[in-house]
Amino acid sequence: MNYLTKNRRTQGANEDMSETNVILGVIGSDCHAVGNKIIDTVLTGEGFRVTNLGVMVSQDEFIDAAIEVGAGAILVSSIYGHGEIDCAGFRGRCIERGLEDIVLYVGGNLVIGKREFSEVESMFKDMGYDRVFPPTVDIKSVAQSLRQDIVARQ
Amino acid sequence: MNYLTKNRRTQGANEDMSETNVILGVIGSDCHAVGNKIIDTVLTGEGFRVTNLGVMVSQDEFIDAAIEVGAGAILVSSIYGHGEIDCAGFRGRCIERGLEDIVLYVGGNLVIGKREFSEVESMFKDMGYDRVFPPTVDIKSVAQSLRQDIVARQ
Amino acid sequence: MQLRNKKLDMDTFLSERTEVVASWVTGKDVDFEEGVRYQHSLPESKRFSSVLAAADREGRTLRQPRAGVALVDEHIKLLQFLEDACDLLPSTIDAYTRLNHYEKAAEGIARSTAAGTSLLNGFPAVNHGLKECRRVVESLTKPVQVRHGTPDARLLAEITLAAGFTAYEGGGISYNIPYAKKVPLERSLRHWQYCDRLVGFYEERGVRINREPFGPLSGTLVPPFVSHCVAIIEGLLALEQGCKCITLGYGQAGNLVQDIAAIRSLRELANEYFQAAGFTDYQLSTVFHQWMGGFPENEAMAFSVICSGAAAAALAGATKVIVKTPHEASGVPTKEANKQGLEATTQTLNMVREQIFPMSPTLDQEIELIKREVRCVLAKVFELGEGDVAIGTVRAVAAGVLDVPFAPATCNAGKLLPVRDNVGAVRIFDAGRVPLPDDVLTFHRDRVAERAKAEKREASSQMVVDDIYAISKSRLIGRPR
Amino acid sequence: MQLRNKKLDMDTFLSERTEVVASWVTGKDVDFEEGVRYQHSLPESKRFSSVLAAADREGRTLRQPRAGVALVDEHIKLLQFLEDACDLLPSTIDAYTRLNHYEKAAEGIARSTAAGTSLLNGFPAVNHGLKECRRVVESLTKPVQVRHGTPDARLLAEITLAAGFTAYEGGGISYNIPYAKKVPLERSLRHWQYCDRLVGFYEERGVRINREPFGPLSGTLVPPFVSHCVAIIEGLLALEQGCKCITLGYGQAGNLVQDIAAIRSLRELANEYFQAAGFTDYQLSTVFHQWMGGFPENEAMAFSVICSGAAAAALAGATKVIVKTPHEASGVPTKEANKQGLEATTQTLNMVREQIFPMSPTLDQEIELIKREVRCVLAKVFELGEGDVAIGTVRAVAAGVLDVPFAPATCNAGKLLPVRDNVGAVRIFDAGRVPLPDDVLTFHRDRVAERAKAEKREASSQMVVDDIYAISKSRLIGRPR
Repeated sequence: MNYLTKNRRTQGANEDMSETNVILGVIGSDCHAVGNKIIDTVLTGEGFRVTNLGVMVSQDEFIDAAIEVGAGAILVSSIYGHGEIDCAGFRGRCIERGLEDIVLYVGGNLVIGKREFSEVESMFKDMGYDRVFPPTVDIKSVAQSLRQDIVARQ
Repeated sequence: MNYLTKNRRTQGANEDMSETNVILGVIGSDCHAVGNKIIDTVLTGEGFRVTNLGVMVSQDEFIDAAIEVGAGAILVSSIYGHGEIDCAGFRGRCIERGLEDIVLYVGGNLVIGKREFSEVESMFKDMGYDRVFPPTVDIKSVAQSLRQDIVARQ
Repeated sequence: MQLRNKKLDMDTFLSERTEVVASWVTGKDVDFEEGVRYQHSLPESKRFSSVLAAADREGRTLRQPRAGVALVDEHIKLLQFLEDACDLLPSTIDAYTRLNHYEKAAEGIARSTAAGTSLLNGFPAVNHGLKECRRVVESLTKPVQVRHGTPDARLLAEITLAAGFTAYEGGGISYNIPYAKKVPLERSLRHWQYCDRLVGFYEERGVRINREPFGPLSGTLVPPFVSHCVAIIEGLLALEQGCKCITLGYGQAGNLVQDIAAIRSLRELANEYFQAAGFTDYQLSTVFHQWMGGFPENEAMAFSVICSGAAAAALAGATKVIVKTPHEASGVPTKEANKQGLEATTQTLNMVREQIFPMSPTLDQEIELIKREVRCVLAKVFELGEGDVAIGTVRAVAAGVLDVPFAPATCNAGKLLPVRDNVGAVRIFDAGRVPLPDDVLTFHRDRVAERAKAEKREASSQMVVDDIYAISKSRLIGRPR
Repeated sequence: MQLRNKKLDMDTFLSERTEVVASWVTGKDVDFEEGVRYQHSLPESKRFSSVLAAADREGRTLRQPRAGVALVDEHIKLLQFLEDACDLLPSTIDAYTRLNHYEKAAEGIARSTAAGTSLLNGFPAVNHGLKECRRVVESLTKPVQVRHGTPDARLLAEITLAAGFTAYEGGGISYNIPYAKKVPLERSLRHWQYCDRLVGFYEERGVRINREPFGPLSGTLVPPFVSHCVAIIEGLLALEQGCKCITLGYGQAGNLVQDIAAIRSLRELANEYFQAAGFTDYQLSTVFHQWMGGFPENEAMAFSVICSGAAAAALAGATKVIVKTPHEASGVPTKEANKQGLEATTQTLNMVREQIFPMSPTLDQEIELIKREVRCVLAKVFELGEGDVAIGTVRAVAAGVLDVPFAPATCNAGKLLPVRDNVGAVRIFDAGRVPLPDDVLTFHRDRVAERAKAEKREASSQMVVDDIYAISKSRLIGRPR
């Protein structure tokens, strides 16, 4: 399933970042695959080395992959509304398993129902996520924050 | 322009009311003609003797007609939003000209903008209208109230 | 004044002009030459005709709201709020100004100032005068049209055109019969010759002003041929006075095939008649009005009516669409509701604009039907006018040859009675005195009979009343329940 | 267990059943005979198949929302709130139940109770069990369907069918490839044979349960022939197990002609294949899903997308339409937003249902194209299965002959790449290993090339990505700006 990555690295590649590993996946029992493929394509195009775990990824699968490739960040997607359950305790689990400083992003339709994004953002920041994104976020701007946050943590 | 009245008195005619004169018209500089024609048809069908002044009727034209035919009620429509200006002082004018007891109804889109109907209703009741109707009112139910109110005033 | 379809000569125009500008105090500020200079100073992006021409080239449908409030600053804020969501701006004029009741408009302004909210249903441009109108034009980046409903719109035209408005809606028939009660048709036609001539003078000085006869008329089950006849006549009258940029309009009937056929036939017929009258140097475009009849109160349902009109406009290939709002059933909308109507329309246009409604025998038949009806009626208009379309119009309306359903004007016969057929197209139930050929009348009768049979009732005026309220009650066709 | 398309025999079914009902504690309450009696006690008005049959006779399009929350009382309130605005009710099952994670669903119920609001994206029917599910059915007056996305939906079927739900969505392909990551296709097909056989047992006892394969698949630019192939295969598999009432689905693509051609060809093709397989005694209907891809955040714009789907459903003559809400971009909607989607849909259906989209060469061509594509692919499926459509399906998916774009399942090739053409129809950019004839591939290539030329860029994966997000960004076609 590589057609969307055909054009990878053709534009906007940032050589400084080419060695920066990030883990990407859709958490929990969520099967929304389309956005995941697109995020992969864009971040790869922006010069990240993306390990894409696809859909239905558990917290431990994210952490296993991050340890394996020495990732600077984990990007968690949740589209189906169970984010409040699936994403809880992730920061604690990262710390338990030795990833104290890893950058942790989360984005998507994180809760059931239409709520003010600012409210959702606070809730997930309180859970220990560094940044929280709505489903409409421009992925290139995510890439920019990601670069800065990873550098700042190192 | 009598096609809409072809079927008059064929149904629902109430003989008790057949001698009850009412005045109908669209007040002010309002040219909305369609609803006016329909109200005429329905009230006539319900047994009222309707003097329909059509669109763009002044307060004095309503009163002149009411005096001329000895009407029991004046039904004022306003669709274009200027009701607040056009309808003010009508009750006072009726009293001045000797129509102390005439039933005064008003209906339509009476104000500019979408406002709570209850608020609009109070405003127009304060102006001295006996009943106030939204544009969606069922004309047959208006006819029913009209009957009761005219009898009560006599 | 004797009405004829002939370009007004300069002397007649100028002597009339003296009266017009003296008819209200703000008239004295208008200087035609200075108005021409001001119009020339406007950028191309604020010129209606240029934006229309570009859209026509690209096959795009432009979005235009209706909007107008009593006070200038509030009016500017309203239009600025809508500007990003549309392509063309309006200034909808209040109902008092439309009847030249400038004193009442003044009272409305005063009461609105006192109330802190608009108590008028539009922008009283004449009362505000030249400078304040220019402030409106200068506060915006898109072209602005005057939209109203004024039988005698001469002073309004003088003020707004000198103030930099670049389009002017209306016409001697379309702003009389649906908007007035007792204005003689000769008089409104003559007054609109003045407006058209004024636009012609601007044109001669290199300033193109768009002219748009009001298409939907009474907005209530108007058969396409009726509004097409009026549109073409008003186009011919405007061209005669030197207007060069004409937008002809049509109000959504609700049956998609009929609506597409209407816009396509309108453009073709207009070119046919304009060219037959010897006009070749003109710019023609079309406007599709979203449903002009009663709306559902429920806003979700109102969005559906709005979107159906937007889709029909795009599939028909209209140059612009006039947009309704989810508050339509409640009268004048809030600015937020106004913008929502534009947003829903934008999404629909963007999802439909590249699509092509296929040609088919059914669509062809509908186009040909409208063309035959229009040609029949217009032939009679020309015959009655002994070749003069202005005179013919007055006589045709008096004779019920031109007949607008559900209009308030007493000069209008009101004998023509439309009704929907079994697929929702607007057909003729009673032709009154409109001279249509027997086979056309038979076609309409058969279609109406088909519906009557399906509904197991006779076609009657009750069926017509049911149709009038159907859309506001969430149906296209007013079937018994 | 070896997969074959053959009716499961009673022994196999019953021994499997013992395991199924033991897989979660609520399973033990299910008694098939008692379930049959309960189903027989339901009035006709609560039976999905009867309501569908009446609509099909009358040519009406029925409205069905999606809706499901964690707790029973709240779920009942939600459905009661929507009941007046629709014809058919759903119970959308939560994502944990879909993966048989009943412990997680239990946690979700507990946390929802504590939070006082649903933290699950659907109704966990298995956890609530038979009696609570019956309470749902008994609180409503309209038929209720189970809508989910469950590869192994055997226990869910046992509980909900015994509880009086009268329709069951899903299938071995359509509830695996778009919904699961690593479930082998053989396994999900086999599990759905169980569900279909259970429905068949009810049918044999005089209880008709509607079965609906999930039409839209990944909901992302799925060419009609792809979902049609899956729908027809799942229809054949269901018929084999004794199901008699089949609703085949299709998700709106956005081009009106293509959408109409899709629904019309779907019905014709299904009858063709069902009858060729020897089935004659079945009840067929169609379902049109309003746009399943990304929605605009702006609610006015979302209404436009909803209405475009409603109009296409009615013009296509679908038996029912699955309705979106203005909150779609934000995930699970409030009940008010859910109702608004239904209201906008109602208005559109009522304004379009009597209208006829004319037959035309363009529409004919589109119908014939879809039919040729489906026949090519299904011929290969039967060939690979040596006449057995279940075996053929497993092999065809493994070979990339059946290929669903943008699906999460690893068993799916994901080589087929769709893209819109210049009028917005979904065409094939890269056919992957799908065996289409050269002239069909040339047709697609030419259409895509036409668009590429108009956009002055090469067709590429970027164009595909642009198309995926186009509607949420207020365009049908993802053109460069």
